[in-house]
Amino acid sequence: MGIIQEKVLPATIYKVPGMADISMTTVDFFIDWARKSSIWPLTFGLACCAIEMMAAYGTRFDVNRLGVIPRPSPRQADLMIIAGTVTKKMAPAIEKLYNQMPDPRFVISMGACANCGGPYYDSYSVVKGVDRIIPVDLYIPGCPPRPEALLNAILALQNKIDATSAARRLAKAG
Amino acid sequence: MTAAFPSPAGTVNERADSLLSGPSFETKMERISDHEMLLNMGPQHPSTHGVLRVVLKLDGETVTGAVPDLGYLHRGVEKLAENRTFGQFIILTDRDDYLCAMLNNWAYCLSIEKLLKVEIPQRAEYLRVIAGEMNRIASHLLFIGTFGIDIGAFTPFLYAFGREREMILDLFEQLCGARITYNYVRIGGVSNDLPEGWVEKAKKFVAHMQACLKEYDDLLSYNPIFMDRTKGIGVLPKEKAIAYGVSGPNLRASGVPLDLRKDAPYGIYSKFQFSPAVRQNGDCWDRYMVRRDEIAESCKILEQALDGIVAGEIMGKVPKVNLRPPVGEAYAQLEGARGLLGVYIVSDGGLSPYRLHLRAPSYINLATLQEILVGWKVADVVAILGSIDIVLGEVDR
Amino acid sequence: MALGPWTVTGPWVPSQTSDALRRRYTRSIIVLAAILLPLLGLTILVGEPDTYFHAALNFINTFVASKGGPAWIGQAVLIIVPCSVVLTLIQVLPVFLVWWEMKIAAHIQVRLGPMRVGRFHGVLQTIADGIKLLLKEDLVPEGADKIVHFIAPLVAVAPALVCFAPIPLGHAGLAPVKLDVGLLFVLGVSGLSVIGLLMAGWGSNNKYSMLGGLRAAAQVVSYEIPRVIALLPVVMWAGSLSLGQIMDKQAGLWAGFLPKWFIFYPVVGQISFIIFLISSVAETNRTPFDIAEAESELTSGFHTEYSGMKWAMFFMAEYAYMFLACALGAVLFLGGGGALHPKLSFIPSYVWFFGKTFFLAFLFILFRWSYPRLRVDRLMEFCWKFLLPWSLANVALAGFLFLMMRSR
Amino acid sequence: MDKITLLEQVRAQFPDVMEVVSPDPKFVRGNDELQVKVPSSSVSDIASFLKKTLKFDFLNFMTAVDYVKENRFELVYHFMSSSEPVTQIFVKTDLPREGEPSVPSIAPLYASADWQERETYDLFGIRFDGHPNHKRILLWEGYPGWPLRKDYVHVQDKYDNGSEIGLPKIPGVK
Repeated sequence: MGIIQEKVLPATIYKVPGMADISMTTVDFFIDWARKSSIWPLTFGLACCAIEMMAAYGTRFDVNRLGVIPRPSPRQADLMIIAGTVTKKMAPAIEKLYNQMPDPRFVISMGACANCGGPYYDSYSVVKGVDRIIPVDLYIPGCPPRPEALLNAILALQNKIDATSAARRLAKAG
Repeated sequence: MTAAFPSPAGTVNERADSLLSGPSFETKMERISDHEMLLNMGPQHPSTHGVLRVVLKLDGETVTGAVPDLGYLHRGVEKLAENRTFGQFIILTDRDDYLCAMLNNWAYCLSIEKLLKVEIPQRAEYLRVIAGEMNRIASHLLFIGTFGIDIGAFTPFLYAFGREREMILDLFEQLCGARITYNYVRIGGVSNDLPEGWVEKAKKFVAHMQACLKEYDDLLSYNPIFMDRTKGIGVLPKEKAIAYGVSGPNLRASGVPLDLRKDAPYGIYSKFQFSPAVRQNGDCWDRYMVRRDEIAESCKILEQALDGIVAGEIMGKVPKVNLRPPVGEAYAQLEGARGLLGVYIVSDGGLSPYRLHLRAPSYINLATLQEILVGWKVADVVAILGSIDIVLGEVDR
Repeated sequence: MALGPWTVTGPWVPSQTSDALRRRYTRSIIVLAAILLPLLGLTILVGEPDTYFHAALNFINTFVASKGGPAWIGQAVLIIVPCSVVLTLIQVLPVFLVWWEMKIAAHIQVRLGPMRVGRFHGVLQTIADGIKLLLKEDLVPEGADKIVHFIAPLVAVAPALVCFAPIPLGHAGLAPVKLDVGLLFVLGVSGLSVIGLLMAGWGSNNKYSMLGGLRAAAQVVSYEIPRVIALLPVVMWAGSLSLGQIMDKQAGLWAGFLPKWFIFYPVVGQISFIIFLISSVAETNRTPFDIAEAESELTSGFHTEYSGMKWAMFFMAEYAYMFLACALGAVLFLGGGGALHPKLSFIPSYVWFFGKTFFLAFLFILFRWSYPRLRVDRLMEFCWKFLLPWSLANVALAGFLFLMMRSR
Repeated sequence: MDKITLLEQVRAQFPDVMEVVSPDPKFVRGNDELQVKVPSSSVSDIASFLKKTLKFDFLNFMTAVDYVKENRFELVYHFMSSSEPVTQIFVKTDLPREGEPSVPSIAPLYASADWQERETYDLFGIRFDGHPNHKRILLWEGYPGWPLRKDYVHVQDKYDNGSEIGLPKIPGVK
């Protein structure tokens, strides 16, 4: 069921077919705006996609324009980009890192290896997709995906964050 | 006297064993004494260049023992090779050492061509040299960037990695369509020819690169703090380097002038004049300077190759589909960005190799870590690990 | 010098052709001037803020007297208003400084820095970061020393706010509290925050934080000494510890054009300024001395285990201390508040003060993004074997010069 | 030092060493360096002889090949001399497949053999007697089986639940 989202400041009215209109107050709007415009990923690269992630932090495809600052410690990060092949030996470490991150956290699975095992689909020591271990918000196809794809993913994540308050209200109302 | 009062969680050694008994961890380290502590530079650490775990035994800030724990990126490439046709496996060599994929492709194709005894057209040899040397420059540029970050200087990373390397990736994109995993060198030749105007752009890049080297010198190489952090640190003596089988820039930094492009020239390297960069005292600064000089040498080779490129075919007479090399075995190696990159193939006449072994220079260079780290500070651990320049995809294969 | 990044393969995006660039640079200079010049004109029109404040104070006193109210209301207003102004200033300034550092770092590194948040060059970036950090889950690591973990950010931030009391934010009258031992007070209180770093290191039950905390304690304590000794010649020549009087001593000109700032004193001024600058960079844990939160070695040093607002308080303390060090440098060495030349004194004093302080802050930021990091023991060696002897020699030289100048 | 003189010197010291000649006439050997077959018990003696007298001080690589049909493992050692890398020598030995195949370790002689032998043990299950730290290096301790053996059957674990992990055969390959 499509949610028609009308952004009319200060309140955004969501028209859900078959339900009363849900209006989101300006506080929600600012909370979403703040979370959306400062996403801090964890510097956590596994394999070749990590090089493309570093290129995205570089001069040409600067993700810092969107307010993205890579943080070394999981405590201060709210986005984990799984860039590379997830092996069975690395899986417990990834779970631990995911649990160490404070709550509003998101996961982007970058590259074919993290999505579904990629070119190593039949290897004995590769986990076929990181969504078997941790919940994933966004998948980026490609092996390795171009830095523009990562930029596009971050924009898509921002749209998703934009709708989190509305979704929470819908869950309460629905 | 050390065990006068047991610490809360049992004696220190029990705690050490509990930490050390991680999944596949070996306890080569002698027993831990009371005033020492185990620091786990775990799989996720800003400066382990990927998923390498090193457990350090620290006495205050000085390292008294270091045991690397590998396998966090072990994808079993050698097993997969037995299930890929000869042409399909090229993409896995790209992802093996993802910083210089061209040289990996070339090493794999070199060893199959030894089996097939096929004759490579001259233009394909030139294209391979050009692509290989440019990829070597790109790999060394990333080394300069990440080594600067390990020592604490962020800006050289953005110049070397973000600006110069992007130019090389542009050129590669125009050449073979990909930025990191090129799949360009094929068995018997190369996949596609130079687009027009590419040679001029490459020449302009080589000139720009030589100007940039001067800029890195002012910013990083001769910066007193950088030299203070790297000169005389983590010395790898010549005999130990040879005993450990170290190869490439790490070996040449310890004074052994072993460079396959010069000593056992493969392809058409005998045509080019260049001198391998060799330094004598094998510390972090020398390993950095050897790689920096190698960029200058690669620029010289590129200039000569770009001038001397000949017209002609780019692919030898090799069947495109179900290529079945004769029964036999072959081992070919070339000078990778990190060392001697070798591929040993045993073929039983079938569509896919019977056995394939990759001689990964990073894996063998990393073994020296246990010895050079002892006695240095925690800050030096990062510098030494960075100066060995490993790629985890190649270490764990 | 290396050419621009697009020399080889042509411009990456249409806006990077050379004439498009030339147009863009001239347009941005015009926009910058269009923003700053009217602002400067406005400050000149408004003039000194404390004239309005005194007028309002007199009005309140007369009004209270006419109503027969108690006399202490005037005194209370005299204390509360300046302190509240300075407190809000200290909360707002790190917000600006963080954005400013991100932009300078980006432009040093041939990239753009925050652009999208807040439409125009990411001006609302730090505000967005602040709100997001407020809403993060507040994690306390298991097995951590809960109370110490909780109090550590407080102990780190509180001294940073208190230290701004005696600093004259323009001419001597603009100091919130006119302490005649102002310099001693600032140096003493700013030394307290190292306890916060140590508590953070110990309280988070994490070996990396412990290492970071110990390193921070060793570094800040040992760089305190050359910093204080470097300020001795200034106090000797100014004859007083109160920042206002030190600043007034620097009024006037030498040989018609050189302002009588301490930095221009023959040899002593330059040496003590340089030593003060280096040890202030070390005090604020910034590169090349940021071994406490060394990103590449200790993940992020003593604040590894802090998330959300507690981490933001450490971050704010760091930037408040950086601003404090720049303010001290401006007041003690560059005659904070004093004009470059008496003819230019129509520009109000607080514009001069903030101009000099932001110039020094720009230097701090420049250091951070162009220098690698020193190793721990080399850093200590540099302090004890190089800075300390030189600062002592500097004091001796200052004494000798002072006698020579006084006797003539 | 060309092949023949090298072979004489080796045979002078170890008479039961003979050059490897493949019975199959169509067998193509890519490299023309000397290849010698040695009995598995005398590997470390040959290695010390090569290192001390013949100045082969650089162990380039060592690995194993699993010939299932001939029911034997073949260990391949490749020695080089660092002064002139053109002179190389391949040393091969055969090991029975069943029981506990073991061979004396040359780690005390060549430090580069330390990790390469551990990797061969990890992936093939060949024991190296006298190795200073004989443990798995890439996979974890409790890993069932030796992956690179031809008859390796993959045991499904919690990360492979359901997905067909057996290595799919390429159509048309016998």
